[in-house]
Amino acid sequence: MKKRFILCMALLSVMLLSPNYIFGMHIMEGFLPVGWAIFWTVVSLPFVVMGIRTISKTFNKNPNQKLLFALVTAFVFILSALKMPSVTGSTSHPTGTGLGAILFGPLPMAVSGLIVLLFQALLLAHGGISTLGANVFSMAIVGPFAAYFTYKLLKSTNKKLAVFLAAALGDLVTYMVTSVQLALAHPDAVSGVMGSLTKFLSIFAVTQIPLAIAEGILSVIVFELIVNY
Amino acid sequence: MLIIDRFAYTNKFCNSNPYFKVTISFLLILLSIISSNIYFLCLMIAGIVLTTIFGAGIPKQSYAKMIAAPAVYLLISIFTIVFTFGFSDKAYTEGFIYFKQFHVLNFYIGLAEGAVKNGLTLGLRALSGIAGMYFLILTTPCSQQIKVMKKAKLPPVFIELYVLTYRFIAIFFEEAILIHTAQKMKFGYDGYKNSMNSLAVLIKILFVRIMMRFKDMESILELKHFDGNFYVD
Amino acid sequence: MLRMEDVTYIYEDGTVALKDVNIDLKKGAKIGIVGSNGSGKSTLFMIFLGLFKPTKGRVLFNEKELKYDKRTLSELRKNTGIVFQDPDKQIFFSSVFDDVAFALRNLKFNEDEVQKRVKLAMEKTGITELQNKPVHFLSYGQKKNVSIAGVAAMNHNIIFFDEPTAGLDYRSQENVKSILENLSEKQEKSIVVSSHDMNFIYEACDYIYVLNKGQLLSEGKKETIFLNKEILDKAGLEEPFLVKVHKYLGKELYKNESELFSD
Amino acid sequence: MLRMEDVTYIYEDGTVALKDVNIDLKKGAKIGIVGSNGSGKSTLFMIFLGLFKPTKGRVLFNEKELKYDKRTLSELRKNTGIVFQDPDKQIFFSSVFDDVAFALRNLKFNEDEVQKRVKLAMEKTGITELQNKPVHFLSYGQKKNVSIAGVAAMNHNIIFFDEPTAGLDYRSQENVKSILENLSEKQEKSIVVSSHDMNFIYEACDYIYVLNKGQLLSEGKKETIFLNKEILDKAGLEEPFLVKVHKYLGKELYKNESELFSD
Repeated sequence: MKKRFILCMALLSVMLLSPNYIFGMHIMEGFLPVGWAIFWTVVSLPFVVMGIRTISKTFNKNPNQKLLFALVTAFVFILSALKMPSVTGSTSHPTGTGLGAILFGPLPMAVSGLIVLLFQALLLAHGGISTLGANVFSMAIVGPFAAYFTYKLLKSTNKKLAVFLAAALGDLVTYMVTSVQLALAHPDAVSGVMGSLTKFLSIFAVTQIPLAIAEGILSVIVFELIVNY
Repeated sequence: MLIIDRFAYTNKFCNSNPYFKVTISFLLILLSIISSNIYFLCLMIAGIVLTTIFGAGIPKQSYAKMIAAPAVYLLISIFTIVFTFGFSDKAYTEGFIYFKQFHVLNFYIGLAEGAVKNGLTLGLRALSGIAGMYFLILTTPCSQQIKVMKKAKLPPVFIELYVLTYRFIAIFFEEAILIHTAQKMKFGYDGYKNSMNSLAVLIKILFVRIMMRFKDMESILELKHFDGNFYVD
Repeated sequence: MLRMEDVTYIYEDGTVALKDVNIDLKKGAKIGIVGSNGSGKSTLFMIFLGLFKPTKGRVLFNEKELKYDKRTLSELRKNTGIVFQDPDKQIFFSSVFDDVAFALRNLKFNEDEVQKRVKLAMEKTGITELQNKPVHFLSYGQKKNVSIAGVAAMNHNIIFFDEPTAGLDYRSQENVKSILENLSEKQEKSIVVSSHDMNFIYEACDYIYVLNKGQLLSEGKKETIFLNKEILDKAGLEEPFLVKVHKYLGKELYKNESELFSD
Repeated sequence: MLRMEDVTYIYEDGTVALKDVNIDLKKGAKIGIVGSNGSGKSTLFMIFLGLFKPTKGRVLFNEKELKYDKRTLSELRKNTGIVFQDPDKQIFFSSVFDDVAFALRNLKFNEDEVQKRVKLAMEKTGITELQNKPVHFLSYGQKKNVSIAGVAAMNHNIIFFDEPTAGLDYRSQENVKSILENLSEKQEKSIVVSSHDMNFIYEACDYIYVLNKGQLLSEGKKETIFLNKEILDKAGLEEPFLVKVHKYLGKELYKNESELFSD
């Protein structure tokens, strides 16, 4: 019974598939001026440090959790490297930081997300090194938090809907943060930061809203599969 | 496993001093994001690309393919930044070298003075940064990255997780590809609905296998007298 | 029906996996591709299935050069199927029936046809009684049979088997052997088997291609190939039991063990 | 040194994996545990290693009943090691050296001793040249050797091998065979091998336990066991090649193939 419970929790979380590490959502290397690169690194750092403290405590109690943590991180990386069928014809990637969020809480996900983003940069050349801080903030901090709390809030009403919304919202929030980061760094020559934000939001809306919905649906299917397993 | 990983272990700079390679790459990336001189950036790009191809011996075609992917995204992003557009009934005209307003939804698009040069600088900066990053990832294998991380005094638990994750990525990446191929052979990715279902099944199988692996590995850790630390040399 | 001409395949990192390989699957009804690990057997299968595109050379499918567009590939895959080594990576559902039906349902066959075909495939592979058991309760050998059933249901003309006996115990091996025989003799399927188990290949195949380090070392009827110790040694392969008995103990060259022992 | 008395093991779901099994590992230097898939071989190993606690019966370690507290288990595991079938399961590091050194470092050996032991273990298993390659670039056979090196570095008195030849090609099999021989003859280790490859067991072991459906069907010197076709049939096992040659072709019963052919 207990085992089953843990499994279900884990599975639920897969479904919480939060932010979408699609190519387009990473801020690429060299795209942020040095000031903003430092700013976002400084903003993300406390979360990562707190995350490391939290997991260290868990690991002291049960060292085997290190293994599980690394396995889940590898799992999230692999999901991010898979191509998701997309309505618009472009390719995108599904992801699953929610799993870790449920197993370890959302804070450790900052660590897991940082490792995933590092490997994405180093093995797939997605994202960048100077932009790592900004990407960690949008994808490993804001996204998982959004997905985690959406799920927590809604799971008692309708599980499937909770999973769908957690995944889809996690996605959308991540892309909004990315848009803000880009707008702040590159204000429009005429209409300023707000103008730039509008541009990024509208460009991303065309590509991201269908993807967020697709990811929500995918999450629900995986959720169903695992619960029935 | 992954092609970049493969090159990192087989390139001609593979065994060179890792601290040197990482320092140089970081400096290159830093130089890229602080310079705004177009000629200097062009020179940097040429220098890094040539060193990577002829020095490290990365095949030209592979390198071109790897650069092409981010380049497409770069173009879209630059376009977004260079052009001013939106919906408004107010017409800006001052400071534009090109402006057009459509009657439909009051959509307007314009090109501001100086925007082209800004866009060009930004594009070159990004390209130069990307080339610097590629130099790093194509010449510095994971085993050397770890040495640098240790030297940089990153938290040991972070390094342990990094090492373990790398190993598990290698194991499960292969499995994911095999499952994907088997599904593809059975028409699992024909059409949108099939694709979504197959992908969900793939994720489920991977997850179940990872959990089974965790159970097995727990016992093996016990047999190997696991004391809570994964020692990295 | 399917053959490759002067095929070379080079991986992106420069590793040469195959070099100038010519293989014609029409030369035998049961073709064996033998070679040690890393000799290029898997790459060869990937090329025949249209999953890899040759760096040089070409694949001919029904005497036409294989194109890599969606339609041609789909046509190719309706005619060819593959059973991979590890059943756990190619069984996708917990219900045996659903799993065997997977490809048929993806191709939108109507449910009556699906039922009919799946039942037949389960009979042919001897798993009819297992259909209501969840897959994770089955033994490794039984899972293997399920994975074969999934391919048999498709009525492909050519079926590839990658190391079909690996990891199986004696009885399951014998079982797989008889399933293959059945598919080949009664259903008239072309069968292509890759393996480094020479005893199995000797009994199951009639025409042999020997691969070594990506190159075709030799090809020919099994009697010819397996009597040539030089070639087997070079490819790092063992002589089959029956060949040893023939060569070193002066017995006749038997086709299978029961013949030998009934003598 | 290690034996089990009347051991029964029942899984949580009620499956009886072992029933009243008696095994004494002192009966031979190279013990073979044979049986088809699902006969209980793996469970048996788990019990010997103290990972599973018998439902009934007991395990005796140095003539004392095994207790399942941390200290006793740690002591047991300093004396026993196991090489599992799938090397990927027991290799935690991408660096060959770090992986072979893992258990030693866990036991806080000083670094000089670690270096010495790891180097020796890598020599014994022939992987010294591979140490700078990441594990995922190695072939299956090479990974197998790495996993054996990890155990060899520990200098255990007893080493268990679970299906050591499964999935390996001929040359890698021969390689594993010679590593085992070396461990057993030169290092005087006790070796326990589970397998359903009878040719391998016949050449590699001297004393045999036959398992069938969780019960001990028979035990004895290998010559006795393998000449008894009734037992092998019941356990679903094949007769080894050399036994067949002896029984059906009237040759002497040779200990290994080279003896037969040099005659």
